[in-house]
Formats: sequence, structure tokens, C-alpha cells
Amino acid sequence: MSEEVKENTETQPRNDDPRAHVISDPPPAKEEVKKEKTGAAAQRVVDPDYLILEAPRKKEFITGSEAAKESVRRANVDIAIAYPITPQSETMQQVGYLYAEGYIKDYYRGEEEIGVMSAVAGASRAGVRVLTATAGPGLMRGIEQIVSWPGGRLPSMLLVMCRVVNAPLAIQPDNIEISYLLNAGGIVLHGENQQDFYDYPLIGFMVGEKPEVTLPVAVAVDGFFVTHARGWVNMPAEDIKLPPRDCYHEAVPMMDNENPPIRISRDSPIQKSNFISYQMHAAWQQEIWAAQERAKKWLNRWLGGLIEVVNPGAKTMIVASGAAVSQSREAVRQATEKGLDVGLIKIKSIRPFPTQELNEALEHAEKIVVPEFNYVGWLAKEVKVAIDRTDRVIAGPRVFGGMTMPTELILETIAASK
Amino acid sequence: MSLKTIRPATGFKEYLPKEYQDLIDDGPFLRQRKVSELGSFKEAIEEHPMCAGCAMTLFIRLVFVALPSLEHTVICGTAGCGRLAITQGAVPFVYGNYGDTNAVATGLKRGLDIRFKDTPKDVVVMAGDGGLADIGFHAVMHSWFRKEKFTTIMLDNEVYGNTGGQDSGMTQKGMVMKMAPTGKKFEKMDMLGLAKTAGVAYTARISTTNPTRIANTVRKAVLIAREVGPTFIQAYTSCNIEYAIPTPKVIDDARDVEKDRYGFEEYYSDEAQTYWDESEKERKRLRKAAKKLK
Amino acid sequence: MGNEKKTQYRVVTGPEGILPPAATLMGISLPEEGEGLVEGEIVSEAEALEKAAIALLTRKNPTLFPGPLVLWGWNDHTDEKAKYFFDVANELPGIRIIPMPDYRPIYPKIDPEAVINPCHPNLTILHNKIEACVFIGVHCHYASITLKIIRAGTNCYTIALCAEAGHEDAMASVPNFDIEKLVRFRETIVTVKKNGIKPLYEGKGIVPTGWSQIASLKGETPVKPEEELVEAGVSGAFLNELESGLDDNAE
Amino acid sequence: MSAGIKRRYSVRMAGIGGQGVVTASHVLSNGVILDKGESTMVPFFGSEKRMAPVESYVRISEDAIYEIGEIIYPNIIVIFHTQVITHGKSYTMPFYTGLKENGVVIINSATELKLSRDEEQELSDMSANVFHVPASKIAVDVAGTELATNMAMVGAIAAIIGMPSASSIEQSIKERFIGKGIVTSGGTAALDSVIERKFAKKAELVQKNMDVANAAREYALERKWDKWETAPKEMVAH
Repeated sequence: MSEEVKENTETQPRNDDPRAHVISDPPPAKEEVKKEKTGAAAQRVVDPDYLILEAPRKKEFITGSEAAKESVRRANVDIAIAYPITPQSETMQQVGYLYAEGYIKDYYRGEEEIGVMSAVAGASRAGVRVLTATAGPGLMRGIEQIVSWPGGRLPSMLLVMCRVVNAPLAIQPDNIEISYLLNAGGIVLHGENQQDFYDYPLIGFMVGEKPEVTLPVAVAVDGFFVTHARGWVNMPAEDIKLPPRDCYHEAVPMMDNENPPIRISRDSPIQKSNFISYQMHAAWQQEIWAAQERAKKWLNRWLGGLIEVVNPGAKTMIVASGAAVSQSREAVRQATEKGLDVGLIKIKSIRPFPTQELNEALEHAEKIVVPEFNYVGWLAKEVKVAIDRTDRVIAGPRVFGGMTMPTELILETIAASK
Repeated sequence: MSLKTIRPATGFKEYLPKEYQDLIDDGPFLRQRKVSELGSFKEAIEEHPMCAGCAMTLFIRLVFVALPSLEHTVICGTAGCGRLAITQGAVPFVYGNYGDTNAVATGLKRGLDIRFKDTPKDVVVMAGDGGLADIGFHAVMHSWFRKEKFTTIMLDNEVYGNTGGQDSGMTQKGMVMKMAPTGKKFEKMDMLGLAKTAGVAYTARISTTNPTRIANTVRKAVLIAREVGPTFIQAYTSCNIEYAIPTPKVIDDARDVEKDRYGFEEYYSDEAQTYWDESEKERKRLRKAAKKLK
Repeated sequence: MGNEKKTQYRVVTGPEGILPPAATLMGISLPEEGEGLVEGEIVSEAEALEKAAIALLTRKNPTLFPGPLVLWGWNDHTDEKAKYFFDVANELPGIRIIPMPDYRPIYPKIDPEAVINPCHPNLTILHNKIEACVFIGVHCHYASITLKIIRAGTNCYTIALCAEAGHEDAMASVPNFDIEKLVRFRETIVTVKKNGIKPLYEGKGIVPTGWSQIASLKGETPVKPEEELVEAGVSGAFLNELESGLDDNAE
Repeated sequence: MSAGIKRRYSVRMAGIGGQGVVTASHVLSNGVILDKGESTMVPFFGSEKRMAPVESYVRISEDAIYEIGEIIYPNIIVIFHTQVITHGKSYTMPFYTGLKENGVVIINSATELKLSRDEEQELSDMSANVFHVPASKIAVDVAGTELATNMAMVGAIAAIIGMPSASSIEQSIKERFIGKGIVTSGGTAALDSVIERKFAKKAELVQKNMDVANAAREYALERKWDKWETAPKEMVAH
């Protein structure tokens, strides 16, 4: 229930327009341009609705890493903390260039992922907008910190470029690591392609920083397929950016000694002292998952729904997320050409999970095929828990360890299930 | 603006419990308190669950007196006894994950510097020997090598007190501890040496014997960290429970240990030395000027 | 789970049991500007304010719980807001004001007449037998936790006047609660009384609570009452003996 | 209660740090085991400092115990120190929270403790049996130290629920202070040494503790407190 605050210029980066939250400015006047501002200084803060939904866009053919860079360029990020790991490294390098160009206020390479994810927690507590990225083993190394972010109510952005995590060590795409994020409590979006890798981080920042949400957001894509391959990405101009983080309108106080209470110890451990403390920890956890539920409203607004449905009403529905969606789109096209009645549901938001949307979209379905790029089939499990008549679910096909998924494999599965 | 966070909004003061009213009227915020004033003003730290006669508690109280600008300080800690007291201090306290203090402090300090360009914000890590020398070691060393501008204070009780008496890297060789059943096999870690190697601007080794010296050292460390670079204080704060030190003898023990192997020792980098000498001169000049005015 | 149809969950006074669900996850959604929440249902702001007013006027030991964001004057806005807060209080006969000055786990035990604390808010509710309360100026995270614990173990009617999006776990809640809404709330209380809701308590305004508050409001310096030792002899002996006992523990 | 049904008791002990609440629960629980009964105990430390609330839980049964964890709904509540009630030095407030119908409250107090009208009412509503045992006084009289209060409480509890036997409690006390070291916290270990130093020999310490436990047992039996489950209330002296 945080209080309304008068604009605190000290907490607003100088070059930001204080009116930004409410309106999207007209293009800069001529004399302004003459000043030859560079980097963030040359950008205007605009309303998120404008930047995400309304601003005119141009198509470019770029890699996923470049798409992420362009997203970050417009995200008004304060600090980015990097640590190399394939296939993520390119992205944080690109973000480093943004820092050099003046789009980000601070940037450094951390010691390793535990240190990086801890520093992200520190920066978020300071009230700034913070970003990092990792992959596979890096995520595993940082996971102790990552699962503590939601409980700390720490808005932040974690980009995840999925790769093999288990021995034998490999760098190939395989999104099993997302299954480790499912129970952390944070928001998890799974992007299909370069376009999603541009859009989702911007949306994620805005959703995670809503007072009733106040949660970290992870945007995952399947490594290499997305990060290193080029695709068409529709983007608005470079000269606009999101409003800065409005840290005094969040669910918890900032650790800046500028907002009350002074005796915050906001993160003080719930000590084993009595039931009531247990009750507090229990209520604390409930609140995290409740906050996730509240995020749906905003995800619907900016993500255009937690799911996308192709061929609604088809008897056979494919349910997929990430790169498996692209393969499934092709499968649907070929199936339709063959006169088969096949549809597709793309799950954009894994946390919060679109339970209701899925049930409505699958009401009519007789068969539900869930293709995945991992061995354990975490998405199939999620789907089975979410819907009824689970005998309709065919939990596959699956590839893993870096294999790609031939469209034929999906078509065969559909055929075999007849 | 900060002081406003300890000023009740109009009309609310009377409704606050006495300890908060005292903090407002007679707390450590309005001016720098001296150790000699202890007992004559409301300390930042409230009643806490530390054991009676705990040297660490005394040290922590002195840190709260010493901090040069309480209203602009944030403290980072980790698991261990110390946080039981620090949690009750009237300063924002970040209780992170195990041994993450110096990485969290890095992000926190950099974040605060972005938001508060004209107001220096002091970040102080205060954690135990286990938290800093063992599980948090990598983060500590890297924050030093990166020259992060905050102070690290090690509450060195040479044992994992909160978990019931296991040996840490800072435990002396040969000590029989809960996880060194036949005695600890290696020497106490030389964190001060490592700090110098890593380029820490100011380091000090100190025992809990001389309150004024403790306060001065802490103040110096925080001020140097603000202007020059990382600073480190390694303080002997015995655990009278796990080392079975009689409560009235805790300070005697601190003195013995000080004589024996924990003597007061300071080190300045050249840059830190120059900064400190000049700021001392400046303070003297100001004091003189103040006298003249009177 | 699944698409099993849930019967509409209602957020009503407890005790609901050890661990009530988060209202949000039972399908309760937040009100928009101009709306309010009453027992989990979206209603007009006016109706929410009226229900809140009636609860505060007619239930036992009504109490206002100002949180850190309103009771510390950290910006001019809070000073301004304070006045309107007390205007509301003065319209509520027999109202108490018990602050939530911070969120730390207070050691060794809170004084339930002096403060409320999110680690165990039910102690304050139970000790003072509070059956209607208002939370205002508490950070949303701590407010939600507090509201759940109170619904779990007490029969208190909780009202969350939230400067942000509102609270599903309160029996009554209004979002974006700024000064204008404080004024409207006061007006609502006055109207409700005019329209014949008879206040449970007589007189006007605030009843001091707790030794510190009572003294302070009289303009005296609060002095903590000596904790008289029950069965002085024995208990006294116990304490002393234990202290001296432990003090020579290594000998 | 019919012979067919096995007896099961859930005991919640509340006291303040340093009183030996946890030690008492060890002795009681272990005594039941020695009696060939079933028992489990859960120590529950409050904040680390002395004089802070401490709770400990003991399950006692004539057959297998499946439940684990803290006891939220006890049928026996033991108050080691009146401050638990009078100064709210308790994590479960009011102190009888969760007490089952026709349960027992044992309070360490030489005189009948004055409870608030509400407390009286709620206790009688749940037809609770409230017994006041002067445990600290017995400890001082018999052992010369109030640190044996916990043993007096053990004696009283055992008398009231009819188990464990006096001899098993004596054996249990032996094991606690001499044989089979039970893992204790640093603070408890320190306390032990204080207690030990109060007596010439450990044997003496053990004997005194036994005497205290037995004295309290007698005190309870004299007043027919062991009949609380069967006899009409008026027959059981409170």
C-alpha cells in the first residue's frame, strides 16, 4: 500500500522527461536535435502502451542477440551485470556496447553467476532497473540467488538462452533448464523467435515493476536457434524508451535509506521462533504466487494474451512453447495442406501458467500433442496438471541434447495417434 | 531528505511507542555521537536476542555509534549470530543469501550511486568469519579486486557460532571444533594479507578492547571507502558460549588475544593515506575556525 | 486446478483456520479506479467506503493501523495526508490508533497495546479484541501478509485503504487511496451516522491505548511501568540465580 | 474412557529460556520409552537469548506415534513460568490456544494464578482442568536450587497422565545427566555445567533431581490430579 510520492528528481535520471508516465511526447524539436545528444540522452521516455503497442515499427533481419540488444536499448536499463557463457555471451557483449554508447548507466563483468545474481539482487534493492543474462550451467550456478528474488520482491530481468545443463557438458540448445525456474516464484516468459526476444523483455520490465506484482522476470529462448540465427524483427525507432523504474511505487520499501521505515530489515529471516512466524512465511509465499496471478492482467494487455491460438477449434491441437512453436507452425501448415484438422497453441507465459486460457482453447480438442526440446517433458506435465481429460495428451515428440526437431517428427506423432 | 524518515508525520509522534519517540528526540541521527556518550542517548540498536556478555554485540553497538552518516547507510549481512542484533538497528539491513554479502553490496552500492549522485550512500558489509572467509570468499575477494567502494567488517569469532560451534577458515589451527573432531588442520586464513594483495585501500585488525579506537577505526574505514576504495576491518569478537568464556572475563579474553596474536594493526594504501591526511588537516582547520568564532 | 468451476470464494471475517488461501488465487481480482472490493466482490468505491464505515462504527474496538508510509513524515505529502487521517479518526467514536512503525521481527515480544507487527499481527488483534481495523500506509507486501494472518486467526473485519492497487485479502479495500479519498471516507462516515447507523461507542474520536501513548497524549513523559514479578520471591530468585549461574559457566 | 482405547497425549510445554523446558521434555519422553510406551519430542527454541520464550512438545502414547512436528492442538499444556501468561512470554497467545476439550493446564505457581475473566470463561467453556503446582518452590525446598524446577514439572506431568513411572523417570534423569549424552545447544551445555557445579558429585545432582521429581509427583497424587479423566471435576482438587 505504498504512498503516492512527489516526483523525486534525485531519483530520476536527469535526461528523463518527468511527464513520461502519462504521455508519449511529440518528436524532438529541431533545436533539440542540434544539441547532438547521444545514447539515452537522445531518447524520449514514452508511455509503455505507446512503445509496446502503438509506436510505428520497421522490419529488420537480425540475430536474437541483436534483437535482445535493441530491446535493452529501449528499456531504460540502469545497470547491466554480465558474465560469459555460451550461447549467451554475445547478448551481454552487445549490451556492453550499449553501455559504451551511453544507453546504460553502469555495466560490469561479475566474478561468476552466484556473484552476478547476488549483485542483481543488490541493485534491485537499490531501486534501479537491472538486467543480466545467463545460460544452462550458469543458471544452475546462480539458482540459489535466483529463487530468492521473488521472496525479496525484487523486480529484475533475467534473459535465459537455454542450453544443455547436465553432463556430459554441451553447449547445444535444450530447454530443460526452464523446468528449474518453474517453482521459483518469478515470472517466466518463453520466447519463440527473435521477435519475441525483442518484445518480451520490454513487457517483462513493465509487468514486473507493477506495485501489485513486484517480481523478477525471466525471458527464456532456446539458444542458438534464436540467439545466433537471424530473423525478421519489427521494432520502433531508437529514440524512444520506457519510463524509468518507479521504485517508490512497489510492494516493498527500497533499501536506500530514503523511504521509511528506517528500521527496515525487510529481508530479516523469519526465524524459527513460533507458529506465527511459520504463518508469516506461509503467507509470504502465498503472496508471491498471488502477485504472479496479478501479473496476468498486464501480460494480457501487452503480450496480447498468455497464449496464441492457430486454427482454433481443430480436433488435434499442438501445445508448444519456445522453438517448438516454430516447428509446430510448419507442422500445422503441412497438415492443413494434407487436409488434416490440426491447430496450435503457443504458450508465451509459463509462469503465470495460462490454466484457464488453455482449458478454454482445448475444450473441444480430441488430441493434444506436446512437442518439446527437453528430455523430461516439463511442458506436457504442466499441461496435464492444468486441464481435464488428460488422456487426450500425447506427451511428445521430444528432442534433446541439441538435436533439432524435424517437422516430420510432429506430423508422425499426430498420424500415429490416430 | 533522509532525516525525514525518522521524523513522524504531523500528529503521529504521540502515538509511537516510547522507544521510537526516544529515537526521534534523543537518537544518533541528529549529530555524530561519541562513544563516551553511550548510555546518555538512544542507541540505534533495539533489544536483540544475542547472548549476555557477547563481545560481538558490544562491537556491533560501537559500529552503530561510529557510522559517519547513519541516515545514509545501508548494511549488508548474512547468516550468523551478528544479524540477530543488526536486524534490530535503525538502519536498513539487507539479509541476503549465504555468503553473498559483497556481491549484493556491489550491486546495491552501484545502484545507489546511480540514483543519488549528490548524496554519498555508505554501504557496509558486516558479517562473520564463516560468511566472509569461507562461503562468501569469492565475492569478498572480487569486490576488493574490482575496487568496489564499500566497507567490509568481519565479526571474527573464529567459529560458526549460530550453528553451534563448527570451525571456520578463521579458526586457529589445532582447535577441536564440532567439524574438526581431531583439531583444525590448517592455519587461520590471512584475510588481511589477502586484502592488501587485492589492493584494499585501508585495512585494520582490531580486538574488542578499546571502544573509542573501534569507533574511530570504523569511521575511518567508512569515510575512506566513500572516497578512495574498498576497506576491511577484521575484528576479534569472541563467542563466549562456544569457547566457554566466563561472561565477566570476555573483555579479559579480548585483551589476552590482542596481546597474543590480535594486536591493533592498520594499513593504508598511498592514495588512502594521502586522502586521510588531507581530510584530517581539513577537520583540524575547521575545528580551529569554529573555535575562533566562539 | 483444471477448469473445475469454483464456487465464488468470499473474503469474510475469520477465524478461517491455520492457513487461508490467498484470495487472488481463489479468483478474486483487484478493483479498478473508482471501484472497491467488499468481501471479494467488486463494488463501487462509494459502497466499499460505506461498508468500511459501518464496520468501524458498529464493531468492537475499532482500530486504525497507520503504517510507515503515513506515520513517518518522509515527504511533504505524508504531512499533508496526516491531517486528513486524523479527520477520519475523529469521526469514529472509540477509535484506537496503533501504529506499525516498521516490519522487523520485534524482540523478544511486541507490546500488543503499542504496536502491530507483520510477523504476528494477530497478537495485537487478539489482545485488544479488535473486531474492525484499517490498514493504511503499509507496503503492499506486508499488508497482504498481515491481512492473511488476521483472517486466519481472528474475527476482525479488515479494511485496506491502499495507495496502490488494493488488497484482495481484506474484507473491504479501495485502491489509489489519496487525500481526496480520505476526505470522501470521512464524509461517508458522517453520512452513515446521519442516516441512522448508531455508533457502538459514544463521544468523539480517539481512545489512547498503551502506557506510552496514554502518557504522551497527556503531554507527560512515558515511563515504562515496572514489570512486577509474579510470586516475587521465587521468580526473582530464579532470574538472579540463572544469571549468576551462567556467568561462571567455564569454571 | 474405555480400556480398549489406547491413551494418547499431546503435551505442549511453554517456559522461558534457561528453565530447562527442553531438558524436561527429553526426560519425560525418554522416561515413557523406558516404560515401553511410545513417545516423541520436538524441541522448539525461541530466539537465542535467555529469558525469551521457549516451547517444547512431547507426544506420549500407548501405541505407535505417526505424527511429527510441533503440537498445535495439545490436550496437555504445561506452563513452566507464570510470566508465560502474565508477561505474555509465549509464542502462542493466549497460552491455552489450541487446547482440546477437557484438556489439562499445569502451571508452575505456588498460588492459584489470577486469570482474566475472559481467560477463566474460555477455559471453563472447553472444560479445561487447571492445576497449579509450586514446582519452583519444591525445587528450592528439596534440591536447594530453582534450576531443578523442570524436574518438578516432569514429576507433576507424569503423575497427572499416569506415565511414565517414577522409576523410569529416575532412570531417564540418570541417562540425561550421566549416560547417553543427549545433543544439546551450547547454552544448555553451559547451563548443565552450572547445575553440576552446584553439587559435589553428579550422583548428588541426579539424586536431587529425582527427589524433586518424586516430591512433585506426590504433590499431584495427594490432590487426586491423576483422576482428572475419570472422576467428576469436583473430586479433583485444583
